[in-house]
Amino acid sequence: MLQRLPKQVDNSLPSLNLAAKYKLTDSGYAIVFLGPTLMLLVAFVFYPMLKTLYMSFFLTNDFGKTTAFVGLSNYVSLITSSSYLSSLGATLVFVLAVSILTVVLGVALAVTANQELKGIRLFRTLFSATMGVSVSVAAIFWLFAFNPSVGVFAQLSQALHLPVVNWLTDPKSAMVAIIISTVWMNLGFTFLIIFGALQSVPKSLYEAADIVGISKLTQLFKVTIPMISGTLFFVMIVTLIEAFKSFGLIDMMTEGGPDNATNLLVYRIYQDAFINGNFAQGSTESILLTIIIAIFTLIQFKFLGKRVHY
Amino acid sequence: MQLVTNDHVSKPSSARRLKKIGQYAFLIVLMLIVVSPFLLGFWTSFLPTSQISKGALWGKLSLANYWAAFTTTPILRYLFNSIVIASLTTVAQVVFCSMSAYAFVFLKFKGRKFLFYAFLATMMLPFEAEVIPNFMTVKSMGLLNHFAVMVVPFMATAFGTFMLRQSFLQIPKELKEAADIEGLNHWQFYYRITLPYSRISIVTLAAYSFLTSWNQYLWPMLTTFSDNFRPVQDGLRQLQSSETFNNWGMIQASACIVVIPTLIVLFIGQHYFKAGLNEGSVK
Amino acid sequence: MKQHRIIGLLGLLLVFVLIVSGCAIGHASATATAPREKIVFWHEMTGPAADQLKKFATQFNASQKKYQIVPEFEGTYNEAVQKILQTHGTSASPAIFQSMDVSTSELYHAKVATPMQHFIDKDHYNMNQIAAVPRAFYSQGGKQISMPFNTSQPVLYYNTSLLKRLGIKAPAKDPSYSDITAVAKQIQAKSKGKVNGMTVEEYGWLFEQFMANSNEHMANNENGRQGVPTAVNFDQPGAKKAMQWIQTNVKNKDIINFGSGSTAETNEMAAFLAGKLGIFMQSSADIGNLTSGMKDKLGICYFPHADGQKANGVSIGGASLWIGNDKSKSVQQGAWEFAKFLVNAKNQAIWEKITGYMAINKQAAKEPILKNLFAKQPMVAVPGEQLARTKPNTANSGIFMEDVVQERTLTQTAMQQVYNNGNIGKALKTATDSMNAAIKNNNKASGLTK
Amino acid sequence: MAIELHDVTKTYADSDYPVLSDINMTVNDGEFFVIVGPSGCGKSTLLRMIAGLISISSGKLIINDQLANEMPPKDRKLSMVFQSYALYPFMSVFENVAFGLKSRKIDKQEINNRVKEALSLVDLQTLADRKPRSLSGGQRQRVALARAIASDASFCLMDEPLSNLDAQLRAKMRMELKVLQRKLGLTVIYVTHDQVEAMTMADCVLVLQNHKVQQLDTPLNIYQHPKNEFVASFFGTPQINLLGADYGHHELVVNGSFRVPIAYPLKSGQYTIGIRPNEVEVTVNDRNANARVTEVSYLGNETVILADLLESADELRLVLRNQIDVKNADFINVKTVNQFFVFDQNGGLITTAGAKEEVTADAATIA
Repeated sequence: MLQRLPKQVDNSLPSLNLAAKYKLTDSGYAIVFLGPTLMLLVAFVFYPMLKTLYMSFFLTNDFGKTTAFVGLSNYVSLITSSSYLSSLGATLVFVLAVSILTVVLGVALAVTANQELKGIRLFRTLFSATMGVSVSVAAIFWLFAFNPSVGVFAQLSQALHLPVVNWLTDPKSAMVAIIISTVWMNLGFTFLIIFGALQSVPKSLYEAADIVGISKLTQLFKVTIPMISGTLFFVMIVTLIEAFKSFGLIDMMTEGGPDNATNLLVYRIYQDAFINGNFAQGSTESILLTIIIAIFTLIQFKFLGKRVHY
Repeated sequence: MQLVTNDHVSKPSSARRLKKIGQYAFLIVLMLIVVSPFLLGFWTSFLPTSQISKGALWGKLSLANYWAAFTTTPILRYLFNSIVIASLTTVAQVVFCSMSAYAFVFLKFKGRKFLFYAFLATMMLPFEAEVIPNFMTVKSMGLLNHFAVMVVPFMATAFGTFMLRQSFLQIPKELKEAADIEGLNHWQFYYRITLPYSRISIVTLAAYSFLTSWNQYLWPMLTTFSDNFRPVQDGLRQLQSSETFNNWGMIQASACIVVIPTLIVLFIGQHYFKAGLNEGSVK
Repeated sequence: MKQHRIIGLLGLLLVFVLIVSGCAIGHASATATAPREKIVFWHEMTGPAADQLKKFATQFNASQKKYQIVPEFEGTYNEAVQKILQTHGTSASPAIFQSMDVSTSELYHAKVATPMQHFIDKDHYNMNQIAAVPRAFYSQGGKQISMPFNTSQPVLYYNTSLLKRLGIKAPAKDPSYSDITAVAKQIQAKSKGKVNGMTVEEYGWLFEQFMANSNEHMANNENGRQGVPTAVNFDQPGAKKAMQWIQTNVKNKDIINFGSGSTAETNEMAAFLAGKLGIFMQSSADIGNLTSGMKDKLGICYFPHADGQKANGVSIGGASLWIGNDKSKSVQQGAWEFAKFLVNAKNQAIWEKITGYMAINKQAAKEPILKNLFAKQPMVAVPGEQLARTKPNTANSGIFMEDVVQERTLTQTAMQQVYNNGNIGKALKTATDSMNAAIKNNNKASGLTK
Repeated sequence: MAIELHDVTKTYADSDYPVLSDINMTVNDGEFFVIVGPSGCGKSTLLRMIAGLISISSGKLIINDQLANEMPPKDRKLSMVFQSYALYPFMSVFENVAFGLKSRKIDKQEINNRVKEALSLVDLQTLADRKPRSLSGGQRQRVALARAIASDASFCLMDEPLSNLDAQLRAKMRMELKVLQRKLGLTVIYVTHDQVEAMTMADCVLVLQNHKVQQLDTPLNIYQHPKNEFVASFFGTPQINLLGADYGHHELVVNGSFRVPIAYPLKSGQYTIGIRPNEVEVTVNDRNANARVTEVSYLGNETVILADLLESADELRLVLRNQIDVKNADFINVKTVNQFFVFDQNGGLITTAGAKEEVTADAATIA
C-alpha cells in the first residue's frame, strides 16, 4: 500500500550536504505531525496492552497492585472455569446471531428502500434513524418494551391469552432480548452502508436481466447480492467485532444475568475488575478478548487490503 | 430501477396500483419495525406514570414528564457535559489524526513503514480490554472525575489516522508538486490544501468521533463520580437505576430529550453521512 | 460604536473584579466570606431515600457556614465499594461515603478511612444513643470503624387489601415456609391466575438471610468474627431447604421470577404496587417506597423460617458512613459534623418514616414523627420488632469477610440456577468451590494469609 | 535566462537501473523547448528534476549560471502546468491563480492586477468566481495556464498540458499557447508524447527514448535528418515505412520487385530503409506492380493507402496528395521520390542521410 505514495521525495541521496538538510526537515516535520498521536497511542493503547499482559501473570490486591506472581495460573483457572466457558459460548452465540440478523435485516431494508417511489426519501431517513440512538436510550426503550408487567410484549401476550414471557429474567429469552435490542441499534448504520453499496450497482445489470426476463427475486440473489457481497462481508465483520465489545445494553438491561446467560466477555471483565475488585482476573480475560478480536480484525484487514488496491 | 416505470406504462393501471400498494405496505411494515421502539418511547413520555404502571397506553397527554425531567433531574447538565466532551474529542481527533495521516502520506522519514503497521496493529486492540491499566493511568495523572478523563485518551485514534490516510492518498500528487513550486511548506500544504481537499472525509471523521464519544458508556462509568462531569449515557443510567419507583413517564421523557438532538443531527447530515460512511468505511 | 462600548464595559468589569478579588485576598483571613469547605458525600440511595438525603444535605448546609455538603449518587452498593477503593488518594474521592454492610471488612483492611472512633473520642460523642446491634456490626476490636446509618431487616411484604378482597387469611407474623406457600397458592387460585402469588428475588443477601435464620455460618471462623475467613460453605441443610422451597414453588408457579439486580427490584415492586403480585421478600428499607406508592394496605411480617425449626433471626442490612482519610483535617471534621447530623434523633425519625430504614438513634422513638407513624401504621414497626427479638450471635450478625460482593454474585447465580430447575446441591457446590478459590486468591493477593 | 543540464542521471532508490542517464541540454531564454518521447521514457522525471520536485542522482543542473541541484523548487523561479492541471477544487478560478502569489506574500493590489491580467490573457475574466468543477476541460487548462502566467516565474514547465483535451481543442490550444508564449517572451520547457505538438510548437526538440537523449535539434532537422530509426519512426504521420533491405550493386533490395538505387557507397550487408509515406510515387494497375492495396481511406485533400509489398508482404503506408482512383486489391507500383533514409542493422543509427538524388530514385523505377 505504501508504494502508492507520491515519489516526489526520493532516497537516492546525492552526496551533497544540502540534501541532508532537506531530509532532516522532513523528519522534523514527521516528529511534529506524528508526535502527538504517537504519544497518545503509546500511552493509551500500547502501554496498557503490555500492562494488561503483565498483570495477567499476577495476583492483585484491592487497589489493583500486583502482589504475587502466579505464572499462567490465572489463564488455567479461567479456561477451566465452566462459568467463563459458558460466557464465551454465550458471547459466540450472541455475536453470530447479531451479525447475521443485522446483515439480513439490513439487506431487506436497503433493497426495499432502493425502489423509486414517491416519498421514499422519508423511508430511507427513518430506516437509518437508529444510528442516532445511543446505548442508554436504546436500553430504556427496550427495557420498557420488555417489562413483564407494563411492557408491550407482556400486554400483547396477555391480550392474546398467551403465557407472559419474562423476557429479561429467563436465561434464554434474556439473550434473545439482548440480541433484538442490539440488532435494532445496529440497523441504521448497516442500512446506510448496504444501501450505499446497492446504489453503486450499475443499473444496466438490472436492465440486462429484465430484458432476458429474469424475475426480481432471482435478480436479488443472482445480481444484487453477489455485486454487494464485499460490502456485506465488511459489514458482517464490523458488526461482529462491535458485538464482541457489547456492554451498555447488557449493563442496563440484564447486568449479565440471569444465571450469567448474558454475561458476555466485556461485561465479565467489568464485573471481575470493577465490581469484584479482581483486576488480575479482569486482565486475563482482557487478553483473551484481545486475541479473539485481533483474529477478526485481521480478517477485516485482509478484506480492507484488497479493497484498498482498487 | 428505471424499468419499474417502464413496466407501469405497459401494464393495466389496476395491477399497477395494486403493486404500488404492495410496495408501500411492505415499506410501512418495515418502517414500523424500525421505528416502533421510538414511537412507544415518545408516546409514553407524554403519559402520566400512574397510567403506564397500570399497563395502560393511553391517558391524558401532557408535558409534565418533560417538566419533571428538566426540573428534578440533572438531564440538562448531562447533555451539556456530553456536548463539551464530544466536541473537544472531535476537534482533537480531527487535528491529530489528520496530522498523523499527513505524515504517513506526504512525509518521508525513517521507520515510516514500521510505524504505520504499528498504527494498524492498534486497531486490533479493543479499548474495552485495556480499561484496567488505562484507569490506573488516568488515576495517576489525576484526571479522574474531570472532562479531561473522557477526552484525553481518545484524542487520537489509529482508525481516524487510517481513514484520513486513505483519503489523503486520493489527493493528486500534482497538487503537492504545484505547492512545492509555489514554495508551500508542509504546514501550509497541510492546512491550506490537504484539509480543504479532504473535507468530506474530515467531516465524516468528525461526525464519527462525535457520535463515538457521545456513545461512550463504560469508560465514563468508571471514571466519573459526579453529575458535574457525567455524560448523558451514564446520566441516563443513573436516572434509570435511581428510580426505584419506575417513574416510566419521566424516564422515557429523559430518553427522548437525549435522543432528539442526535436524531436531528442525523437527519440533517444524512446525505453527508451516507457519502462519507461509504467512502470511509469501505475504502 | 456599540461593540466598542461593550468591550469598554467588559474591560471596566474586569478591572473591578480584579480590584475586588485583590481586596478579598488581602483580607481573606479577616472577613467571614471565606469559601465553604466542600464535602463530597457519596451515597447509593435511590427513590425517596435519595431525595431525603439531598434534603438533609441542604438542611445541614443551611444550618452552618463552614461546610458545604455535595451529595453524589454512585449507583449500586457494589459499584460504590470499588469506586471508593479506586479513587482513594485522588481528587475524585469522596470526603464521606456510605458503604454497605458487607464491605466493612474490605474497607477496614484497605485502610481508606479514618476510624470513626477517632472523631467520637475527640468530640466526646455519646455512642450510647446508637442502637447496640448496628453499633457492634460496624466495630472491630471494640472500636467503631464506621457510623451505622441506614439499617434494615429483611422482611416479607404482602398486600393486605388484596388478600381481603380475595378472602384469604393474612400470614402469621412469624411465618414458616409452608405458611407462605399456602397464602401464595390461594392468591394464585382465587385471582384465577391474574395475580402472581409471590416472588423471592435472586439476591445473595436474601440467601445469606436464609442461612442466618437457619443458624448456619456461611464462612468459617464463625463468619469471620474469630479471624480471617479462609473458606465458605453454601451447601448446608438450611440453605438447601430454602432453595428447595423456592424451586418447588417455582415449579408450581406459586413463585414468579423477576430476575436479579436493580431491574428485578424495580419490576417486582412495580408489579406489587400495581396489584399484580401478592407477596415478596425485600429489605425493610422499601417501606417508604411502598407506603407512598400504594393505594392498597400494606402488610409486613417476619422473614420466614423453615418448617419445624425456630427462627435464629436475620442480620441487619444497609450501610454505614465512613470518613475518608485522604482529605484535609478540616474536610474530615466537616464530614464528621455531617455524620453526626445524619444520625441525630430527629433526623433518624424522619429517615425511618420516609425510607423504612430503622432509626438507629434510640432517642428517635420519642420523636413525635415516629410516634405518629407507628400509631397510624402499626405494620411499620414490624421490622423493629423482628430486630428486637433477635439475639445477636455470629450466625446472624453478618459476614466479616472481604469478598462478600463476589459471594453475593455467586449465590445469586446459584439461585438463578435453582429457579431454572437446576440441581440444588450442584449449584450450591459450584458456587462454594468458586468462592473458595476466590477467597484463597484474594487472601493471598491482599496478604491476609500466606 | 538559461537552463543547462550536464550529464544528468537519475536512479530511483528502489531500482538498479537509471531512468535517465547522461542528459545534456541547454534551454535558452525565450525558447520553446519540447521534450518528447513515448510514455515511460523518463521525460516527466526530467521535467520534475528541473523543477526540483525530484532529486538529481548525479550530474549538474545549472539555472542562470548557478548550480541548482539542491535548490528548493520555489527558489528556482519557475512555474509549472500539469497534465491534470492540479487545480485546487475548493478554490475559485481567481483564488487558484492567486494562491501561489499569496503564499509569496505579494502585495494584495499587485496580486489582484496580476491575476486579472493573467485571466484576461487566457480569456477567463468572466469565470473568475467559478469553481474548477464547473469548467470545461479547455477552460481548466487555461486556468492552469493563467496560474503559470501570473507567477513571476522566469520559465515555465509544462507537463503534457494538452493531453486531456479532445483533438479539436488540442489543435486550437496549441496555437494559442504558442502565440501566448511569443507574446510574453516566456521560456517554456514542454513535455509531450505527441510528436505533432513537438513539431508545431517547438523551437528546439529533445527526443528521449530508452532513458537516453536520441536527438536534440530543431523540429525541421529532426524530421529531415533523424539520427536514428527511432526518431525517424517517431515523427510524422502516418509513420515512416521501415523496410529491411540488402545492399548490393548500388541498390538496396527489399525484394525482387522493390529495389531502391543508392549512390552512397555502402558495405554489402543488411540495412533498413526508411521511406516517408508521402515521399513516394504510385501508379495504379501498373504492369510492373510491386504491391497490392489492402485499404484505402480518402481524407479529402489526400489519400492514405495501405498496401502489401508483393513477394515480401511488408506493409506500406502511402500518402498521396491528389485524389487518385484506387480501390482494394488493386495492384500498384510504388517508387521512392525525393528522400529516403538508410539505417544500419544494429540500433538503427543513420549511416546515410536521405538520398536527394532524384535521378537515382527515378532509376529505381526502371529496375
